[in-house]
Amino acid sequence: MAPSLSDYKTGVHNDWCPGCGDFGILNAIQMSLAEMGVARHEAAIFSGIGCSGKTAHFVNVTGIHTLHGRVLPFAQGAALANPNMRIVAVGGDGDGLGIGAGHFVAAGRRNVNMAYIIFDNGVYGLTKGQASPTLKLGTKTKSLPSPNVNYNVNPVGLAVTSGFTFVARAYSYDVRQLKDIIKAAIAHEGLAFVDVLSPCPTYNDINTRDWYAGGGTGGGDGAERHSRIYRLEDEGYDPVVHFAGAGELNEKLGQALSRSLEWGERIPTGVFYHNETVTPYDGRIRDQIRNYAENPPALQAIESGGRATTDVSPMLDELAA
Amino acid sequence: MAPSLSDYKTGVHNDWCPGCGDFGILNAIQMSLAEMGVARHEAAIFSGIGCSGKTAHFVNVTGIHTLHGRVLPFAQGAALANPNMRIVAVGGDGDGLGIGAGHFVAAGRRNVNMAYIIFDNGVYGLTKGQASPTLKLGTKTKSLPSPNVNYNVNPVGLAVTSGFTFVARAYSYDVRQLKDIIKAAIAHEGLAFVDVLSPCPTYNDINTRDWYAGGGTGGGDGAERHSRIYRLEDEGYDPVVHFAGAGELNEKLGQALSRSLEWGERIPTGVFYHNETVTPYDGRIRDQIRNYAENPPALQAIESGGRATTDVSPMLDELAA
Amino acid sequence: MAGRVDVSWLVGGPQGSGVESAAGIFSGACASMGYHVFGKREFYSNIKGEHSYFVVRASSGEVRSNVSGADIMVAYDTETMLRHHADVRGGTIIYDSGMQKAMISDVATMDRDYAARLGAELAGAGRPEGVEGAVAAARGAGTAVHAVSFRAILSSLAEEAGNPRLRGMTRMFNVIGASLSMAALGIPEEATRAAIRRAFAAKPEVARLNEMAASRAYSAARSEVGRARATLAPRGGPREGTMLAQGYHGTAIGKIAAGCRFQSYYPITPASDESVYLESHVELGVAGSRPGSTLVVQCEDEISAIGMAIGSSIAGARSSTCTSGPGFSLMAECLGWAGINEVPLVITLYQRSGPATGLPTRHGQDDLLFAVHAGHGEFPRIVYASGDVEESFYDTARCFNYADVYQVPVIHMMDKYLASTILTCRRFEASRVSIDRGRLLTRRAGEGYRRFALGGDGISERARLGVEGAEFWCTGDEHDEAGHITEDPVVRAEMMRKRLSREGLALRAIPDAEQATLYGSGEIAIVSWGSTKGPILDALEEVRAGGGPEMRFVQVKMLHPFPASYVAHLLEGATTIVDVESNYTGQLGALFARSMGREPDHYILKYTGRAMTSTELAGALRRVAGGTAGRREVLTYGA
Amino acid sequence: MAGRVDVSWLVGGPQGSGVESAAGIFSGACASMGYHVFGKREFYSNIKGEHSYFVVRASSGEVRSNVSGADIMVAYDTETMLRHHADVRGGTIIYDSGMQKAMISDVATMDRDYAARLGAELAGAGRPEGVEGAVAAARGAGTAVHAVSFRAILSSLAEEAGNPRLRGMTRMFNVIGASLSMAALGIPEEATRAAIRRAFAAKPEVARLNEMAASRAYSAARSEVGRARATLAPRGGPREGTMLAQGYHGTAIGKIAAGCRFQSYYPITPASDESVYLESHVELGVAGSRPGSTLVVQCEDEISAIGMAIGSSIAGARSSTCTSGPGFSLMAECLGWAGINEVPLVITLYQRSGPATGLPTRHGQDDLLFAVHAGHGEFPRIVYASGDVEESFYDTARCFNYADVYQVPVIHMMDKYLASTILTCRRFEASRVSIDRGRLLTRRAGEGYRRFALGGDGISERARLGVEGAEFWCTGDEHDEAGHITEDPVVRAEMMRKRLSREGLALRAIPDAEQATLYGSGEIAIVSWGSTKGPILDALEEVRAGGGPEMRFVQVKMLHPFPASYVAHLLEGATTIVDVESNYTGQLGALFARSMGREPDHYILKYTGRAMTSTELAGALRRVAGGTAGRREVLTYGA
Ligand SMILES: Cc1ncc(C[n+]2csc(CCOP(=O)(O)OP(=O)(O)O)c2C)c(N)n1
Ligand SMILES: Cc1ncc(C[n+]2csc(CCOP(=O)(O)OP(=O)(O)O)c2C)c(N)n1
Ligand code: SF4
Ligand code: SF4
Ligand SMILES: [Mg+2]
Ligand SMILES: [Mg+2]
Repeated sequence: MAPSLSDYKTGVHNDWCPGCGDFGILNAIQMSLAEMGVARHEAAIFSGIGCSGKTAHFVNVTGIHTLHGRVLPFAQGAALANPNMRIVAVGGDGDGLGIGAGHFVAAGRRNVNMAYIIFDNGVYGLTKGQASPTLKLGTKTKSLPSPNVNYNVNPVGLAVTSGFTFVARAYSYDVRQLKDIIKAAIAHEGLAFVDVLSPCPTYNDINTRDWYAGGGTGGGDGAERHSRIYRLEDEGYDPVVHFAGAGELNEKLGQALSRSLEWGERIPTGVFYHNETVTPYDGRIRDQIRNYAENPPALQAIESGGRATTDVSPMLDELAA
Repeated sequence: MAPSLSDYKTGVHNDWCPGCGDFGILNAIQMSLAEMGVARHEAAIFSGIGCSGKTAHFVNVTGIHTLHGRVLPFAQGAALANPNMRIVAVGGDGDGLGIGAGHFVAAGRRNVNMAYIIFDNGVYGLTKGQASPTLKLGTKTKSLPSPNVNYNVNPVGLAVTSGFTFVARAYSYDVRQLKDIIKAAIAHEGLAFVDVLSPCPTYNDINTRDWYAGGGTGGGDGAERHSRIYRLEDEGYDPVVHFAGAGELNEKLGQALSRSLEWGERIPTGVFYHNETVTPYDGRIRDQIRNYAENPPALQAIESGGRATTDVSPMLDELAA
Repeated sequence: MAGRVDVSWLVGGPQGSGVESAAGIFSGACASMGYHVFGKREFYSNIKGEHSYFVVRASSGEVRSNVSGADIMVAYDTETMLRHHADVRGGTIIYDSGMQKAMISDVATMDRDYAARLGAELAGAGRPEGVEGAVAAARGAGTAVHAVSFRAILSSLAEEAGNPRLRGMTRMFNVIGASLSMAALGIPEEATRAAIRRAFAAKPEVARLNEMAASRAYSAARSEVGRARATLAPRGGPREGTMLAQGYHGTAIGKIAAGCRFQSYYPITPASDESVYLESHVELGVAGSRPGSTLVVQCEDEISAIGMAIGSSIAGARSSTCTSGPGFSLMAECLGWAGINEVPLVITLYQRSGPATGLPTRHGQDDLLFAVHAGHGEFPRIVYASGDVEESFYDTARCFNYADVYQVPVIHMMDKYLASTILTCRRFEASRVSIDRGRLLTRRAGEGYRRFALGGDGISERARLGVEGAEFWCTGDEHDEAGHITEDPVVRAEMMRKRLSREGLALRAIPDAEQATLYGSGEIAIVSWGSTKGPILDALEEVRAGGGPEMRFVQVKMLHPFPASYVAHLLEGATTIVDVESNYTGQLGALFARSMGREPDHYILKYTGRAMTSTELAGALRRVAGGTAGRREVLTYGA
Repeated sequence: MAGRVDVSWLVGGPQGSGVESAAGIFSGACASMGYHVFGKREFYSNIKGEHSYFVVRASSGEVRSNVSGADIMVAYDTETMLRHHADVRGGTIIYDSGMQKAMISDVATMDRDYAARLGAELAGAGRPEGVEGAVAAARGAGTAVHAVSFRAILSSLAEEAGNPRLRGMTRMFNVIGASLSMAALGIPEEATRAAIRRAFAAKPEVARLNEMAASRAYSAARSEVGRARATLAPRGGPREGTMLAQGYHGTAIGKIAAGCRFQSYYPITPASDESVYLESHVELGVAGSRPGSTLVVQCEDEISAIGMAIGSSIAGARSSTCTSGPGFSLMAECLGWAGINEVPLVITLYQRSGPATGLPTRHGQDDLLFAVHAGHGEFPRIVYASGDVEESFYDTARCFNYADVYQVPVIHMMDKYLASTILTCRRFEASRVSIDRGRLLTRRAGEGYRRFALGGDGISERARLGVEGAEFWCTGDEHDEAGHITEDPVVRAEMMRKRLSREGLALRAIPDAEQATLYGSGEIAIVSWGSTKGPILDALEEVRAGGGPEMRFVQVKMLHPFPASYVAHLLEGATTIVDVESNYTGQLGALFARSMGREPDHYILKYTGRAMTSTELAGALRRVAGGTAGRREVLTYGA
């Protein structure tokens, strides 16, 4: 019997604030797993620490709620030890791009087969609203004593520069697009990144749902305001790197970076960059370990009747006096 | 009496390998300080851990040899506490872009007034030649048991994406250009980054001095080979962001990223990106602390005759029962 | 304690619904009347909706802790009623009648295991598993229970104000609840209204509305509640020189007074309140000098936070970082760097329950041995713990002096219990703060300045950055006198001695009175550290008042280096040693055993994430005195 | 030890000049002749040029340590001659005559303080401050000193090979030097050549040239050196079942045998050799199964290294990381996560001298207390130390079993001394390695699987990822049986008990013999841990052979939880307890004092970054026996 959406929900009480954008992301993840028919025991959600980090407890597959900033190392370790699992890493913008930025950059270089979703709300939610790395310079949310003194990190730009091979942005109130993107990210062979703009109504009173919906844009009273968010695909944007080689690659990276810098009146969502010409990490390993996929670390036989079965005599022979 | 070059040299024995590219960088730093006439007590070199980290002991200004990957936090702390000092941070590619990558990204966002120079040799020198983050995927140097399984980080691309406001690349055997770039980096108001390609003859037998000089390029026997390295300025490349605003910024970031991806036959050096339209961190602080520059943290009077002189009565009055 | 007025007041509600304001108003009113106040907050690692509560004790005498149970409780949400009704045995409960029909199963926020136990308990007593059961149980325990319609009060307010929208403003429930209870306690309406005005000083319109609500609540209380069993009669007005402080004010204002001019941090509960306070008090007046300032830097992580503080300290500023367990774990490597480079540094460590993320908003004292041993290798450090908020102000300044004088990192141990208390205490006296920067060199040195010169008492002159003729080197590698790398075994050994001898020096030079404090006397001696001080002092009084023996209490303030001989001196003649700590393993006990040649005889421990009450502690001490205590007495009071 | 052949051989030269190959050839030849071999390498944190040396002891009896001094030394660079001439008192020195005129001041690499002391010493004895002075001093001490022109040997080689470019190949000095000394020791030329062939097995051409060089050196030795005072006569050939291993082989091959299939690491001396070994032995034969493999991942830092290992362990693979102090410092937070989530994990900790970067390539045992306490909060762990390389093979497998059975992180303490030894030992017996994965669930569980089920002995079933019906949750927050966050105080307390009771369980269940080992007997008892084992055993023999008293030695292998009662049992009747450690503060002593109710009477400590020799240790022990020892006896031998 194919699992249904409700099979992917745990009974754990969700204590996010009413109106939190994260609900949309949670739904989209659950829907993605259900629509893709991923068996519950074949998936695991890894999460960081923050409001967003609690996600691992709400999705009814194995959930590993790690440490602040460390979701990528934990998740990659699991994905490498058992490449047959579907691994989805999630976490906050502070988690992934502040304390975790070093792992972010390194993960891009590795291109392990898994998906990583950042809940991007511009604040440190769970610690009461300090500026997160994605908050723009000079922004003063209600929880800050003075305007933000840091320039923002550009998640999409950082991801493409770091070597992620699938890079997208979505909006937590456009659950349909979000879900499609998450499915594509999970299906992607290699490391996929999805930056999800997710309003935090409690602490971020600048980038609110209303703001994304166009608040502050458009004319005066009565004039129709237009949503700030648009879809890249609607403008015929082609994120795909079709051929291995520098020429197209450069162009695709460049356009992704350039689009990622758009903000304010027009904010693009969709897939910015998609490159399947790069071999994922497990493919690279296969040069060293021929049967890696069939007999990965987590599933190997190492004993029989309590005795070690690995043959170390070749190593010992090398050392014979 | 103006200090001379030799004033910037300590008598400490330099134990780098013969032929190490780092010598060129060391010379260029010393020459820069001398030519700029920086007083010895007004400068400090902060360094990370690695072969490159020893630099702090060879330059005769205050030298703070920190921990692996932590040079940027230490250096920023000092620069913030006393913005009148000239702070130069240096370190290896492993140091700055591996274990230190998170600080690298965060430092870009802060844009503190100082210069950061990475000694980019593609290997972890001091720990005997493992692949560093800048080594290309699939490269097998003589010290690796199998080809590098990681994609390389792009230092210039990462720096521009992270918000560094002066981003350059140089080559340790072109000491003149290197020195000019280091001087410009030190003079820059804000955070400057210089990625210096620096051959490690001991462990990196791929990106050797000979290779940079064109080894492997050009025709067969007798054909003239051409250096792989070219200067951006020779091609009329303009790195400067002249106006605050998205249009030109996007273009300049894009061209920097695109050029930074060139590698192999043609490797650009020079200034990739230069943006003085962004207020450095100390400028941003001045909104909160009006006399920050004149009376910075490190120089403030806090006591008189052993008694505290800070007036805390306003805070206590707030709390009176 | 005869004749002493002593009332414990409890308010609870969902996170974000104003429990804190209610407690602030109650505490403010009590303090302004001249009562001593001590309150603490319990809350979940959550922003909105989970259960949060405050217990505030107001007394005519000094109070330093909470007791078990409460005399009066006000509940404006179901969970509070269900969770805390049993705390009020024989006192008064006021609750919103709107919840009357609510069942345990309606409360989504309650930990499942908790809900199960509660349900079983009510069911076991044959009572409905909901508010009605709780009411019945409370009444059964002799508690006066009053249902008041909070909504009705809101409606009448809306009418009075001519603003029908006010009917839906349930977020005024907290002020209504507080006022109802304060009326019942006999607190003059004006005292309550004045406290409300202060609480909302920044928003006069809000203040006005809330005052009106309070007024309606006072009327309702008169008709529907009457006088509570306990009362807080008017007294002479605020005590001279008394402050109503929050826990983090001690270290925050202490840092300002001590001349800390650089604070780097990464947000973490319960440490960030201190940094946020500093961030909102950036510009400072300085006698005889131009205005000063504290530069507060929010970093990308705690490694950066300690790294920046070290950089700033090298530059010459008194520098600090403030964190909690997880952040401190990340600082271990840099701590060692500060140690080998003799960098003064104060790390304020607000402990919470570990390990890992643990109970991020709950109390614990479980980082002591880690603080003493954090970082690979061997280097000198001082670990110092404050027993209460007032102490923490003066101790903060001491810590900076120790750091500067001995050129070592100092870890100042605080905890969540201290951080989330609200209390009356004596106004901090800045004039008592002395500043000793030790051998800090700010002017041109003689020829051949060597930062790490050997000889003398092992403390060499420390130049700050920018001093002409005093350039220097630092390195995390072993180094020679100039600060350059060396691997010479002889210099290595000398440098190890230079550095580590500083611990012995500190132990000898720091006055005994700063190292440990003796309270009381008796053959039974308690040894403890940090925030258990309040509960212990109150428990000792309670035991004595109940006819139990006089006991002594040695509060160890300097935990490392451990003042073994002074502590031994303070323990002379003691026959039974009782270790009291909020952790599982008895960490002070381990330090004690290591240094004193004997283990404590008893351990009184608590590790539920909730601080000890003096009541439960007194109980355990009575068992010790009566010879019925086990080796480990584990306390568990509190939801 | 009468009749025992025992020769200490010293070779030195600049880093990168082949000191290691020379030592490998010497050791190989001795081992192949049937001698026991024990050698250790000293080197700077540098790639090329700084002084490096190897002391190898070859003996007809068992050897487990170095002695102070050497019987024969070969110096092909000035620094070696200057630094070590005094080590060879009464033995033989062979040095390259090319350096005859060199002065101390010509040696840029020498630590300044060292150079100053050496100069003063030579000058004080009225000798030239250079090689000539050193030669005179050595001769004065009764040492036979032979100058040989290494260049002449090279030239004659170039002639023989008809290749004039060989004249400049000074990197063959190491083989020439080794061969000269081996000839002088009476080692048959063919043994030396065979060892050369083995050393350069991968490069036959290089091997051939080096064999030729050896041959020329043998001729030169015959004419210019003659027989050394000590000799190594031919013996019966290699001992059965003997290996010539390097220090890291024990844990590396131990991991392979134990079924560790995932190793994540970040490069660091002296730990990375282990990982590099694993990286070059990736594919593995497995009896009765398809080929296995170890996935070795080089991470971006040590936080990632431990994080990945935890992730992999959760996935079901036996997983490990290997590091040294600075890296371990960074792992503290994740360690706690593994603790609260009951994740089996082995961290191999190759200690070096701290703090901070310290002496990165030198020895130390200064991370013990940090290993025991690393990470905020309280959680169970096992800290286990191996005494020598052979032990480390079997211990590695034990550590994985402990981790799996008790579901805790295990820290396996090794050190730089162990890592950089070369030695003969018995061939590891993989058949003695048993594997116990504890309650690992790899098949469908029953209904209602709960990862952290309470009850029983506190060890619950641990599913790996991917098991149908056994989905689970982990969190660094306190959690309920399913692994979901809870802040319930009752569950908190139960979970604390569940986790921490595992330490007591391990202490009771792990056989005594695995926890501590007793050697010898006597009223004077040494307690120690880790790599001091070899020097201690050799020193005990030496004391006894010199007419001193028999002493006993308790090697504590399990440091945490501390096997107090078993150690007390082993110490019954001991009157004097002597703690021996390579650190400043006596860290085992602290654990001992805490658990045993008494402090050791004496501490024999060394913290110069150089391992103890049995000679100096025997000296200190003789002082203890003679009643002339201080409380702290500090050892300092070695450059
Ligand atoms: C090492 C460490 N430092 C700090 C914290 C405290 N902390 C908990 S959540 C959080 C930030 C959350 O922000 P973000 O990652 O953006 O997640 P959000 O709550 O916004 O979803 C911090 C700093 C921690 N848990 N661990
Ligand atoms: C926390 C920590 N991990 C590992 C090391 C070991 N280590 C010393 S230098 C180095 C890498 C050096 O590489 P790089 O930064 O590229 O500098 P280079 O030597 O190439 O100049 C490493 C890993 C360390 N000192 N500290
Ligand atoms: S604080 Fe913000 S991010 Fe966190 S749950 Fe509330 S709304 Fe969501
Ligand atoms: S190892 Fe490489 S980087 Fe290091 S000193 Fe030698 S040549 Fe330079
Ligand atoms: Mg966030
Ligand atoms: Mg490098």
